[in-house]
Amino acid sequence: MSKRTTLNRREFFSFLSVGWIAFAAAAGGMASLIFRFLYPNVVFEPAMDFVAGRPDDFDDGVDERWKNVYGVWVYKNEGKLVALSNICTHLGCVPTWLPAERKFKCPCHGSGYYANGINFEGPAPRPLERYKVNLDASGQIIVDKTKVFRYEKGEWTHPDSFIVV
Amino acid sequence: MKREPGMHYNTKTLNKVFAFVAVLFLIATLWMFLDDYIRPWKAIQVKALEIEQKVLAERIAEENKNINQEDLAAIKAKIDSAEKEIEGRKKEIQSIEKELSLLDKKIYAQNMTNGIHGSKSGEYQFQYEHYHMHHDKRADKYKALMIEAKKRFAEGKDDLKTYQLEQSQLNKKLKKITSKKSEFEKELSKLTGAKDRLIFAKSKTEKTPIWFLRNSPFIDYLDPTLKIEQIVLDNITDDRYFVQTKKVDRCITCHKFIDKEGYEDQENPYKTHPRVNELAVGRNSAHPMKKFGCTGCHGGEGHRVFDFSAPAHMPQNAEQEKEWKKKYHWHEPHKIPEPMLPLQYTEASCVKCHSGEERIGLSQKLNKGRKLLENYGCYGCHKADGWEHLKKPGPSLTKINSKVSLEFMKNWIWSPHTFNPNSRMPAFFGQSNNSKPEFMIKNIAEVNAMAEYIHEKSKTSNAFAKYEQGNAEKGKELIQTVGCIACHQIEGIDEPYNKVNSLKGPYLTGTGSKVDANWLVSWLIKPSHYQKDTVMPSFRLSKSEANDIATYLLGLKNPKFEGLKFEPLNKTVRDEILVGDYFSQFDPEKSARAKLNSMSDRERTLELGRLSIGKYGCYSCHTIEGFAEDRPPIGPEWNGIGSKFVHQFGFGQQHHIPHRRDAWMYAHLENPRRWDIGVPKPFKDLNRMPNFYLNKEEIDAMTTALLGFNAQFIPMAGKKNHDAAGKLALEGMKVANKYNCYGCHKIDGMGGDIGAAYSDDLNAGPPWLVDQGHRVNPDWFQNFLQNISPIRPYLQVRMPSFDYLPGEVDKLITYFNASSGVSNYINKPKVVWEAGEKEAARKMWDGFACVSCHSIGFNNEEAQGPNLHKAASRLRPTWIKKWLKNPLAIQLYTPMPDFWEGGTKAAKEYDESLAGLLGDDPERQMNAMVKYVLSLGNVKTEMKKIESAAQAQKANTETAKKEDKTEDKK
Amino acid sequence: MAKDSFAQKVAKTQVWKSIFRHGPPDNARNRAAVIAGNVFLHLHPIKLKKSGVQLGYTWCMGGLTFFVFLALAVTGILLMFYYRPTAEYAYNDVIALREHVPLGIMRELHRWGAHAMVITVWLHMFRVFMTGSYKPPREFNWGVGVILLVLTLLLSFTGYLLPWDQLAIWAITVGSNMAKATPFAGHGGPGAMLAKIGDFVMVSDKNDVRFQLLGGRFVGEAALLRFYILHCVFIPVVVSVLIAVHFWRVRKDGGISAPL
Amino acid sequence: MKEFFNIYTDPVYSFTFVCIAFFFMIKYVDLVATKKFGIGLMIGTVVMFVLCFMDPVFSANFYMTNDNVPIIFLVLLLAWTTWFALYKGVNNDRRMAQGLPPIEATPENREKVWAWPNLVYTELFAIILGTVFLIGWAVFFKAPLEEPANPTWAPNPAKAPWYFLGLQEMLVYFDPWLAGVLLPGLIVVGLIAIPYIDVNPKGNGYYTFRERKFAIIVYLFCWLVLWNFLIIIGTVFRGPNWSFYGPFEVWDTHKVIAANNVNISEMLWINTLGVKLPSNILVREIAGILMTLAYLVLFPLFLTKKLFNFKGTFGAIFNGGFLGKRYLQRLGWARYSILIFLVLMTLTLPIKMYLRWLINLKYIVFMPEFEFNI
Repeated sequence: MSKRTTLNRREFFSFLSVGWIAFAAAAGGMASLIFRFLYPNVVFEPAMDFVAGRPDDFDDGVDERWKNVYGVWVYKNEGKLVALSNICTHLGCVPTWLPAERKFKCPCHGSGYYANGINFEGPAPRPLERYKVNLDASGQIIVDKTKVFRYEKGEWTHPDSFIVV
Repeated sequence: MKREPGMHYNTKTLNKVFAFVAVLFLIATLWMFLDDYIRPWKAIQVKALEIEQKVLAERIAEENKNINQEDLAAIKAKIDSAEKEIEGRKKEIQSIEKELSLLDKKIYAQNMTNGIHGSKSGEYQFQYEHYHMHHDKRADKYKALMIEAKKRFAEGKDDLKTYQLEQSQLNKKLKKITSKKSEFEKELSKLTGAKDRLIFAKSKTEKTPIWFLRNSPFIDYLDPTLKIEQIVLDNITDDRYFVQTKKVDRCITCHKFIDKEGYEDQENPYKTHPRVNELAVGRNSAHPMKKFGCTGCHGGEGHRVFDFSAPAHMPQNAEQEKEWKKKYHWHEPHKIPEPMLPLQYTEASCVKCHSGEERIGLSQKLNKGRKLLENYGCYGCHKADGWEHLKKPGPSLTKINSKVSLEFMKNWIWSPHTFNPNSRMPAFFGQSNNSKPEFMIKNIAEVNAMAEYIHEKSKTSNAFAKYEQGNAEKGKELIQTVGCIACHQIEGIDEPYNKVNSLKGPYLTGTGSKVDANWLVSWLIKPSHYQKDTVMPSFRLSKSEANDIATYLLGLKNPKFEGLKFEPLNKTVRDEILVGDYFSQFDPEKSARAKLNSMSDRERTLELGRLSIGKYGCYSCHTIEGFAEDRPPIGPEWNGIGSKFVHQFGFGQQHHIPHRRDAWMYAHLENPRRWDIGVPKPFKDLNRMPNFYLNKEEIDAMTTALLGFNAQFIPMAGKKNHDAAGKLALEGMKVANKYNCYGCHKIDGMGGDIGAAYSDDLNAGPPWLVDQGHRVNPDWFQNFLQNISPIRPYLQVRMPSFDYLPGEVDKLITYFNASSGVSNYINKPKVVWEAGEKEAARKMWDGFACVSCHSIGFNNEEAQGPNLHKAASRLRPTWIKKWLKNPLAIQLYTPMPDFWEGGTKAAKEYDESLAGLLGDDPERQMNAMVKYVLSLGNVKTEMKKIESAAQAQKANTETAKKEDKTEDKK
Repeated sequence: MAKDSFAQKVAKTQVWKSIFRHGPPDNARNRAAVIAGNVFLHLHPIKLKKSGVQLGYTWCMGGLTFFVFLALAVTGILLMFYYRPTAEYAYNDVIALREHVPLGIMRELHRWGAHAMVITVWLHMFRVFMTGSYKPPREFNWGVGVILLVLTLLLSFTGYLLPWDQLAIWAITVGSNMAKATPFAGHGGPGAMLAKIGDFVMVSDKNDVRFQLLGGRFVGEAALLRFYILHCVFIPVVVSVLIAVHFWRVRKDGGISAPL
Repeated sequence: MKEFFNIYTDPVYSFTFVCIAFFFMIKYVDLVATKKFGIGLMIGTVVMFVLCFMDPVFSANFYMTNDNVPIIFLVLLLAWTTWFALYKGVNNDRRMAQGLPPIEATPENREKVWAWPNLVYTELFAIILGTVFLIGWAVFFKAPLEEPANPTWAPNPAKAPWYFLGLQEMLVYFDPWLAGVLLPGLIVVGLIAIPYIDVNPKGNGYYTFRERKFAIIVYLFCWLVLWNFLIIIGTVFRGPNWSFYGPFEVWDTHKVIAANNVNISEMLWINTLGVKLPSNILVREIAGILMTLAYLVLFPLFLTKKLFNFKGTFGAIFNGGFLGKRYLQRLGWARYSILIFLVLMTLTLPIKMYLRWLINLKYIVFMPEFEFNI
């Protein structure tokens, strides 16, 4: 008699546990559906990466060809090529490149940056940001604006922040 | 078992059922996730990855071959040795690094202090300025503070500079030690860089465990590699009727390599777009993908990626349809307003944006189709926007009596193709819907009546010239060489002149059985005498030349056709048609009969003729007396036919024809009367669209052109927008098309049909017009077009004299100028010689032996180049320089030598004797030459002077050469 | 026998009885019936301690909060008739409310009501704390109340974006940038850098909590729609459910608190 | 006078001042809880607003974001409710000192009354008055509407809605993961935890001060000083670049405030030891990490050992209060550690503020490599 009870109990336990585990998993799945549903597969946002051409297309110094379209200066010097953001770190105006003085000057509040993006005058609190750059199979530069490298965080030595040319 | 009190079910059973339904629930949930996860495009992307891997592997292998292994080993050895050297100086490096680390700290600390002083000075300055402005006493305090802070900031900055200088010196030292190594490394990367990048790219195509993780269900939102790619277009919209929404094209989700070179040989959808860098998709092509997307041209639902049928792919033919059904389970798109254009008709879309352009540079098939529509005169019956300027396609029939006989006319109308298999006059009779005997009888009556009517109304034109028997051989020769073949194909013409696929004028055969001899001679000499608005030009033929040609043409006979006698008019049938089909339409039978009875026999015939011409729409193509010029043409308009709803097309009983726009058009052009097949219709309601007997290629091209009459909305920003000059140029292009300038001249890469006859020696054919606006002086050009005087008299082919309508010449010139981007105004070129230029130019003129080709006006021997005496008035100086700099870049076939090799080399490279001229500066030399050429035609006396001087010079050089030779001998 | 007054006559009609089932609440029985027999009033007890009706004790802040919530629901639903949550139209529709929509003052009522609700709910909590009313047996209901307070702030915050003006977009930008810093779940937060294997970045601006909140990497059109749904449907539904729980628990925990 | 306020409303001073005022309010709570004080407080607050609004600069700054209107009501209501609650509490305390029950517990107040019409009508009046108030508010003040949303240009200052400005103000002192995520989360958790931590059975259902001194002091400090005062700072005293601006100071975008803050690691390695920052992150930040651990783990352990002995009001808190062993015994380990954790986390805010003001401290632990800055 007692034997039967234990058997029964085990049986009872297993069916109930299977039921609840399956139910919990399915309910969890339904809940995770809501979670997954909130991440769209396709996003309508402006493209954050672009092809900038070959490293040989650029001369040493600051190149402005992508400034108006993508907001990026390409700066090549001492065998390194970087993509500088054209947004002033002070209040987000767009500085101007003055080739004669070899500096960026922000027209809003007079922040000044060297060609490499480091601030040296005016109210700007930190250097210009750099974007991720790398080369694709055909040797073209891909600039990825989703990844930002900041000098004050010591990120300018990161291998993705420049291309060796 | 015993039931527990208060319980209806057994708890154990409940648990079992619960376990069962819970598991069912779980399975359903998983099923739902999987259903969402599995998408056809993912499989395609995976396959694309494999293909990419294969292609990259091939390219790596190729690259491997290119890398010289010996070089590689050498550089590697060099790097090793450089490394050893560095190893040897380890102590030195360590000491420098120690110093550097100390400096780092100093710089860091100094930066901190500077920051404090800098920001303080900023704050004090603001306070000082603030209080100073408000005349507050505290200003002085802050001024002192500010000065102090600034001073300390400046000092600190100075210190920092010292440290930085030290640092950079140390870094330089360090770099010097490692410089050799880095140099070699650079060399290495130059050698292997391309390969390394390929290997890197290939590594991205590996399906690693992380790759699977990234693309696994549920977490594929994190950072998937398999994903829907899309292009959102700003300037091209989808028509949602209430609103225009931005077009979104996701085609590149599957067509992965559409913009990548190197995948041309793959099969779809892994293929590169044809002409990727020229036509479309490529970043530097005319229509980059990111700006124009895909469905703007191809049509279809670019935003759908559910399966193969979702974007409304359309097969090119029944075969492909079958294949697709098997391979992709393709089905006809339902409820989709604009399915994809079958690939062969894609060019139809060009018109959406390039409206108003008669010829679109990159659309070969479309251009061909439109030319066919024009040449077959389709526009005569079918109105279309942008085609209104064209004259009626058929010849005027107002003076037809002086050209052909009444009998000929009847036979011709009945069946033009019996006389001329290439006739562009279509066949109205003997077609699939009117070949029944009872219809034939009526048709014969109608043809008789129409011919009688036209004959009756025709005025006689006096042929001003009398035909005299000439030399047929000479005539044929003239036909072949003078330029007729640019517009006409003519029976009996020899190779290679019969190769020209000219379509402008009619195919000439059996002329002798058709036209009046005197008419023909007069026509050849002056076409506008017979028909004012004809585009047939005058070739300035002499009387004997005209007679020669006429003799040849009259020799082309069609005896069989000549022997035909057309069945006479059956008067009862005539009356029956008049009463049954016409008079009784609005009147009761009785009054219709009365009306008929009130008419004389001749009147009845003419009335039926008039009514039949109206019925068949002859007036749409031919000018006929009694039919107003502005009488609307007979066919339906073309505008919007390319986007007309499919259900608005009548497919009759032709069930085997797919219900698609293009299929209807194709079938319609193949046999316009087919829609009547199997549909019982009375005589008067029969479909009247005539049969042109087109071949498949023609139909294909014409369908493309017809689909181009699309009423889809494209925002202005997305269209090709022409500026004012561009719009004028388009007008000019219409004129150039009207007079078939493209038949002879290849204008900026378009046309030049006649070239087929000159493939051996293009220089003997009509010149290509490249950058013509820049080339010639508009004033000269205007004069030239109206009063042709040959520039290249050595050519046999003639620039004909057209009877331009007022304003057309201006339009033409504007067309050329606008497409070259030059102004209509030019400064009169003035020649101002610089020191030594004139002499140098003279020397080059001789050294290059210009006269040997440009002999006209000099020694007049075998000329091969244009008359340079006309250059000053004809050409623009800048163009002359451009031409001298690199003639081959302008005209591929020119025999003109490239003296300065694109302006890179001095004249001495061409001929050593020209060394030292103008400092061997090619630029200056070319300038001098331009001036020389300009001075040639300025004043006749000047020219003579130069000539005599040249002769003297020649004599001198000859003697000098002789002396040289004698000296050599010595 | 006195003649029935008009009101009494009305109260005796079948229609009245069918609706109210009791006479005018001028006696004990009907006073009980009016509360117990009305779906809207029955969340009240039939009788309660005197302190419960004393404004000096309750400040009526909870009641006011509920009232403002209802007012916001009504004005909000009405505003939805004129407002389209798209970048194209949102701002213009708000201008329309200001300029030409009849009684566009609805927007002012809605906006100021939202602020008022924040204040009343804060003060409600303050009063509950000061009277120690969170103490047993009301611990759970206090927790529900705290969550309701947070949801009130979220309701107000999500609604802040909808006018689609500079105030809106930048307040939400500042606010949603906080989500960016969530440890291990926001790409600017601690630990985010650790969540990557090679190229596979598991916490980045395109998959973190901020992205989920905004439906994009920036406060853009997707964020506007999401906030609209959160503001108009999602949070209000949750709040309504929790309010029901809250009220129900007030009754079950012994009515409005009073000395034990 | 305005100059005085412009200088001394700087949180550096005003926060200290408010803390002192709070201390005196508690110390002299009997004085505060008089009708005279209440009337004076309300009149004072109203007069303060009137005077402030008479200043054009204050009005202009205040209306820069005219969503600030509710702040006026909030401040008035805060003054009123705080005084009123204390007034009623102290009254009850006096009664209980005399052996009487609190007012709410008197038999006449314990009487049960009909909900209809007593409660229902009260509610109806509240609803009607609330509606009238809202209509009046809506008629007098237009709801704010600024320029159309422009993602490329941010207004300066870009402020969150006023009820979140306390959190935004915390961002000055903490990184977003603390100020924006952890601390707000702890606020919610802490609030929910209150009934479970507060085991004091007294003061349930009536106003009192003395019976729940500790709970009320902690709550009032958080509510008044750390939450609402920070909101007021964020609303009124913060201008462009989130710099401090006095209430009567023109918002000059170009105002420069010297801000040169130093990390503990820099203080230790550069300033004190005079060496380069170690490249190992843990070594570099060792001081900060140890300090944090000490604060959160060692400090509470020491507290339970009764290391401190204060007198007066604070003595009441510290010696007999939660810091003592007695409390630990009363609450048990679980409750005690949650309580002490919450209190310590709450205190991080004033601590970090004073560290910033006194020694220009930027971060205690600075690990930008992991975005982990404390």
